Amino acid sequence: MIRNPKRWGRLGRTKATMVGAMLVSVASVGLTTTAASAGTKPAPLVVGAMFPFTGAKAILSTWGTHGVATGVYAVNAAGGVLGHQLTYTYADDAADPADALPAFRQLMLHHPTFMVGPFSPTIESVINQFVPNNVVDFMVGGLTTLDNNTNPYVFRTSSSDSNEAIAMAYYAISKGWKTAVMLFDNSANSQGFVPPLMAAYKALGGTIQANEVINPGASSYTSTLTSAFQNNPQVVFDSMDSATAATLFHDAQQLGYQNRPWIGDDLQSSAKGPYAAAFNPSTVSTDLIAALPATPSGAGYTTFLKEYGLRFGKKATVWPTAFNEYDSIVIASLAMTLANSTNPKVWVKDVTKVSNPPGTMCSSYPQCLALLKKHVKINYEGAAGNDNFNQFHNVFSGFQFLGFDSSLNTHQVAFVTPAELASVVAKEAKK
Amino acid sequence: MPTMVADNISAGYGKNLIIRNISLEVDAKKITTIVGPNGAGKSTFAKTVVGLLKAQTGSIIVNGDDLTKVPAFKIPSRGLAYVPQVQNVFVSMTVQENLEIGGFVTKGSTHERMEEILATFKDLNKARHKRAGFLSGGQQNMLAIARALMVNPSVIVLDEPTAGLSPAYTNVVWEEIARIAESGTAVLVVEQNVERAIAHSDYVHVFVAGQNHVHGTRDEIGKLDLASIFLGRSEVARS
Amino acid sequence: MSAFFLFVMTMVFYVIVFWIGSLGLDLVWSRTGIPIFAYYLYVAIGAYLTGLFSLPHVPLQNGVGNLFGLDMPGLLALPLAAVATGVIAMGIGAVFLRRLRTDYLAVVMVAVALVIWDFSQNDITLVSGNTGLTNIPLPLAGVLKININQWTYLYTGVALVWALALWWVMKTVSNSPTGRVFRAIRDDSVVAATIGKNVYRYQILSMGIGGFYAAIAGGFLAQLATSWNPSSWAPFEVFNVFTMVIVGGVGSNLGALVGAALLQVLFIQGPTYVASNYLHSPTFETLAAAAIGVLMWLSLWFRPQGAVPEKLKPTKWYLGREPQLAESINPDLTVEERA
Amino acid sequence: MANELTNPILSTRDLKKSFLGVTAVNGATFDVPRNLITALIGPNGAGKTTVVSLISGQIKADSGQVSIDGVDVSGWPAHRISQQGLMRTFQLSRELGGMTVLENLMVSARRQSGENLLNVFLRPGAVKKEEQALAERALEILNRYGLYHLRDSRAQALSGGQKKLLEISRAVIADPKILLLDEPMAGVNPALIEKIGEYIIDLRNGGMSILMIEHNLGIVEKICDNVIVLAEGRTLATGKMSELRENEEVVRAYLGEVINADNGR
Amino acid sequence: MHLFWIDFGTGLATAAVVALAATGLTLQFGITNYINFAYGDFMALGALLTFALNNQALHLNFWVAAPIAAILVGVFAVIANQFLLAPFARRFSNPALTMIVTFGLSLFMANVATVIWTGNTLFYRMPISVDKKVGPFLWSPDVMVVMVFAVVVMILIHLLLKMTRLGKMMRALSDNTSLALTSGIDVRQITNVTWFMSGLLAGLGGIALAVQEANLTVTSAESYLFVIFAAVILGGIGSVYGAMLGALAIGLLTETAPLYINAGYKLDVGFFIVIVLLLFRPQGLVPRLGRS
Repeated sequence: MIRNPKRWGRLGRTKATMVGAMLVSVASVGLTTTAASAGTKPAPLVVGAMFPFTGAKAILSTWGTHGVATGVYAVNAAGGVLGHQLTYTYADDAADPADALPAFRQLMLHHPTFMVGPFSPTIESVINQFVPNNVVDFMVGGLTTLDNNTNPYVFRTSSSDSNEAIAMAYYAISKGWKTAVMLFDNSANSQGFVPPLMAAYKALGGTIQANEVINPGASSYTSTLTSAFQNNPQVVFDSMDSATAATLFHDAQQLGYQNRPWIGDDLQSSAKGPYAAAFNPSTVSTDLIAALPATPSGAGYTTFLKEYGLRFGKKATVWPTAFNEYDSIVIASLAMTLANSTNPKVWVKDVTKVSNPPGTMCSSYPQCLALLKKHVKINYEGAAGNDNFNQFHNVFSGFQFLGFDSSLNTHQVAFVTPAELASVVAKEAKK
Repeated sequence: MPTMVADNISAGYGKNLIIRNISLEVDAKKITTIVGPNGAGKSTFAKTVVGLLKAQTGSIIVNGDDLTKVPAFKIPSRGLAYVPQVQNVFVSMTVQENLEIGGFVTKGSTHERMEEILATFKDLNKARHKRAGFLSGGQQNMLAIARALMVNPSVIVLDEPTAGLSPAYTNVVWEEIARIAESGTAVLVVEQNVERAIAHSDYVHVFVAGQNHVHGTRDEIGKLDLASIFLGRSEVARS
Repeated sequence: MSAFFLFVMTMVFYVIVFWIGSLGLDLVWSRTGIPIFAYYLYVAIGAYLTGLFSLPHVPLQNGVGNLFGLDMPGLLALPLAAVATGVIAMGIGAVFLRRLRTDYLAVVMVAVALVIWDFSQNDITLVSGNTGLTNIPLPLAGVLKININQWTYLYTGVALVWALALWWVMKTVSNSPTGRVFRAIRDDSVVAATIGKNVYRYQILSMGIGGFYAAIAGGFLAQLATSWNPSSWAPFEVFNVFTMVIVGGVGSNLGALVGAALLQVLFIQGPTYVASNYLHSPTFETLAAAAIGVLMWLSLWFRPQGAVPEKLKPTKWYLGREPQLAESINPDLTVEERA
Repeated sequence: MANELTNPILSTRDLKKSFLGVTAVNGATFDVPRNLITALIGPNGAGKTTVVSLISGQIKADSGQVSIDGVDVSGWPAHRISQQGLMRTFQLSRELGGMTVLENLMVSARRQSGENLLNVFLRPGAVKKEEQALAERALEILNRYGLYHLRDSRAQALSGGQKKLLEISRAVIADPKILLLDEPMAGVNPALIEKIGEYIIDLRNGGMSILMIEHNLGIVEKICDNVIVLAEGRTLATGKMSELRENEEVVRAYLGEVINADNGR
Repeated sequence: MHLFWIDFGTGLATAAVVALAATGLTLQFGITNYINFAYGDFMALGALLTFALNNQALHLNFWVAAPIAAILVGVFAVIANQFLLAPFARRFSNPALTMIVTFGLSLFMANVATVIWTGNTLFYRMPISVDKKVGPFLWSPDVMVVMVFAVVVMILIHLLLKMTRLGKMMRALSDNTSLALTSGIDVRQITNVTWFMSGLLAGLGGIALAVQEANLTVTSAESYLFVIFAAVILGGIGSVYGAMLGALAIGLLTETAPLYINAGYKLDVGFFIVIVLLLFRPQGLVPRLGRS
């Protein structure tokens, strides 16, 4: 579900710098030092974080590192794991499969207990590394090819794009929008939406009038837009990187096509973000809508926000997916505690035991820890929602739909539950 | 005093000297011509004089002003103009623009001077808005000469101004050269066409194998058996 | 310790792969004089074909599939892909070398690479668009029942064997009369034609060999990462390989190794590691990438022959012994030299 | 002479070439006799170098024929013409600068089996032997032309005169039927001019046919058996230098008189 | 027809951007014999410096920041030529080597720019412009300003080249360097002026592109490098008026192409033109007198 903005430019070797990531990293040094200087405690456990710090997708590292830092902060604040403090180290995969492997091997030098990242689809180039190197991985990203993942060490803490696509279709139909056009850029992630969205929308009785593949980085999209909109669709489904969206939204606004709902994915959801800024200001409060996985609104999410605020300050931007990485760290810590072992071979089997029902619901690390100490079977409901892994180690969450107000802040306009998604899947099966 | 004095010039490309120890003088109102067989170093000498090639020895003095170390682009403003043998006009620009460029080295307006020159070169006047690349070869040569005259030079160096021209046009060009000399300019011509050169020149230098083989007034040179020099019987006695 | 060795092995693997890649570029650019700015395209074609050949055949369904799938053992897919790439490179050469002068050729080469890069992103039928190829099998791993770490050691060995073999081949080619013709074309293609060498044919041959080497490098990259997609490569990455060749030594087989090692270790992997682990700021990595440009300028200006210069072959090399003629110096020439 | 002319080693018929509307060669027709040294002379701009380039295939003629040893090679690419037995040198020496002097010669030799990669890998022994023999031959030639001591130098380091000799020896190793020399003596010192003249005569005596562009007509008279005069891109006269010197037309051409008034630039 | 005319209008807007940049590239190519692969980064530099002046440093009004930024790019181009490219071009006769040096410059500029401006999408501080229907076309006021500006710049360049001493010297230099030298033109100085103009126009082109795209990134102008080459080559390399015509043709072709082919390939239309033209008609459609 994470868009990987792919500019047309010299992706391979142009290194993008993330000021945000830099700050996090520098802060982490301080943290590590503090932990180490405590002295009497056992050696800290290393969390390996692998994100694209350079290249055109470098923004993702800002998201990821904020989540990791918050998770580590929260766990350490509650006393760590089995007496160990957590610490973390980074590696840069540059979102390039050819760079991912050396980055992974770099991480291994620090003997991480588990890993967070990389975002899909970079994970494809290291997915076979986790078992032999004895490292559990929690990754984020909607790539639909992972829907049937069988790798025992790999867990996905965000819902698949195929679910997100179904939710988008369900929401549109529930609003009575029966004709649609699809504008998805040519990146792997965006294109992952296309088949499930088409299938679901058709199953629910909708008609796709046009499916345009957007080539990122063009100076204008008027021709694509004019041909897509000839039959005056009721709704638009879209997903593209922010620079492309800025241009395409701008063009669509000029052509008068932003007087109907544009349902985008989570990328589009950030308040005051580039997407909202480029949308027609007079219709942005009615027509720009973004789907966001899970329900970052329950007790787990409140806890996350509190920890995030403690870690980065109350006013810090809460980056997308940060709660997923945070949840990953909490779940891993709980699994280790339950297994009473830091050996991944041992505790990997306990990941689903702490996150899935049945069990007593708990939504923060200290709370769950307290239950575990009492030998109570727990069911961690984290910042992302239920965090229940299915047999393929995928979570299957509901989706909230966000709208914007005129000052470009977000608010929830609808929520599609997992049950509703299941009903669509059932309908598709019938057809 | 001669307008231009070239003293003991040697030059060439890299270590290879093509001309050695050449000295010659050019006087105002006179046409001085350099002739010689192929490969004698005539064009090389002309290029050295105008600064396109660095002289390895010797000096070039125009009106008492030492130009030996002056960069090529400053030479025209010091009174020494040059017309190369080929590619001697800016083909993509009009006749008038070519002339304007010739006048750029002077500060003030060149308009009057241009009209003056166009009045003499009637052919060019008719074609003043035509691009130089579309002129005939002879007209191009004329234009090149006219451009060089824009600065009102003390010395003008012409490298084979009649090469490849029809006899009729050759005459026109020579008449023009004569008029330039009459107007007070010192003219140095590099020429293949020996007979015509001798007919039109005041003073002639014969270069052979990179050296100033023999020189003299028109009459003195006219008496020599130049054919033998040119066709290889170089043992012909110097006069 | 094993994590350390694995990391070192991975670096070694990359150095070996780019040595192979540099050898090919060295032949086409430094030894034949063709400004082959499309070289990274051949790396990519090699990677794609290696992946496609070793993945199973999937018939087209809704416009997606793998038409090239041969389910071939990776060890076999690699050379087969390289041969195919060599043929493609020769085809590209045959079209463009016929008509174009050096600078236009350079521009056209980049344009061709850009068109095909765009194609690789947009075309879903043949190369799966931006998703690219995933789960490219690890050659031998299945047969020997070894995990990916053991496989890394093993395959680094395989790559080294390949590299040594290709190094020997390149050495043999460049030392042969054919290599001499390549160099003659580089020095002056007009002269090469006047001494009876079919310049066009030799240039195409050089392109073909270069394409083969590029493709082997690409195939190894894809097999190592087990995946390949448009973000794995970009046409302009060719600049890194050019820098390896220029810094290492133009026209020198060992120079290619030096250049590949220098760039991979000191300018690409090293800065990434230092940036993530010590400086905690990717700025350093980015500046290292910028420094590659500066390195190339400095090298080209102060040491255009590179770290390991091209070796001249003395008479002894050809004869297998010192020549027996007495040293005779032409008196006329000494006159000449004095002049 | 007559006998030789009935069976010329090289002949051109009505060669024409113009560049951007400027006629450089305008119907050059001549025969180059066997086993003789023929000079191609003419005033500046007569099109001599262009004719040589047309014959050797560097430039494609607009029209006209060239035949070498009775084989029509019109329109052939340069390398095929060369393989037919024609070698040329250049007015401004074009050495293969990055290679050694020895290699400059070796690369020029004909019919090397090692120029086919299959042989390099399948018959390495034979190629190696061939290379040794070739190197011996090259050394012999270098010795003959006084370049032996420079055999292992980079060709670009040579002086102007040495490069001229290198060009000649590079052509000689290919054992051509006809050798085209474009101003082999231009820009070299007088002693070496003599020497080059001797070398050319030696080549003729060894059975080679030579066509050379030369400006120094003294030398032409001394060493050339036959002279072709080119002016305004066409053949003006042929004969012995001594005869031509008396030829009014040739004299006039040399002193710059234009023969064809209609051929304005 | 409605669709066609809207695309046609966009094509005109794209043509304006391409024309600015292509004119600068062709001016530079007229006096050197190599192609500057860093030209796209010169464009990006213009857009980024404008961003810096507009959003980061002085908070100047966009319309004030843009010309200052463009002039700075001009100065940068002169420095790049004087201290990097010209020395290499003098030393190595092979144009491909100089092109590799410009490749390096591109890599250097793009990465340093990334350090300074990050790889993120950036926006100018300027009011959002609302769409206007002009005849059959749809243009935003910003884009219309860019188009008018481009036309004005083209006219100014025309006047510069045709009417002024400097312009004529530049043309003379491009026509025949050695003759220019012996006609008394200070070749080095005019070369620098030409590089300045080239940089200035690159900067303006980059800014215009950012306005048309309504955003900018460090690498977004690189996409256009070969589209600009296409315009330059179409018009005949080194010919200024050819480049203007080429820009018009390329703008219209790339923007109307999606009516007939997959829109994903619209820029490839430009690349394809580069390939085909260089193969079959390297002198361009409007052949130019003088240096070929």
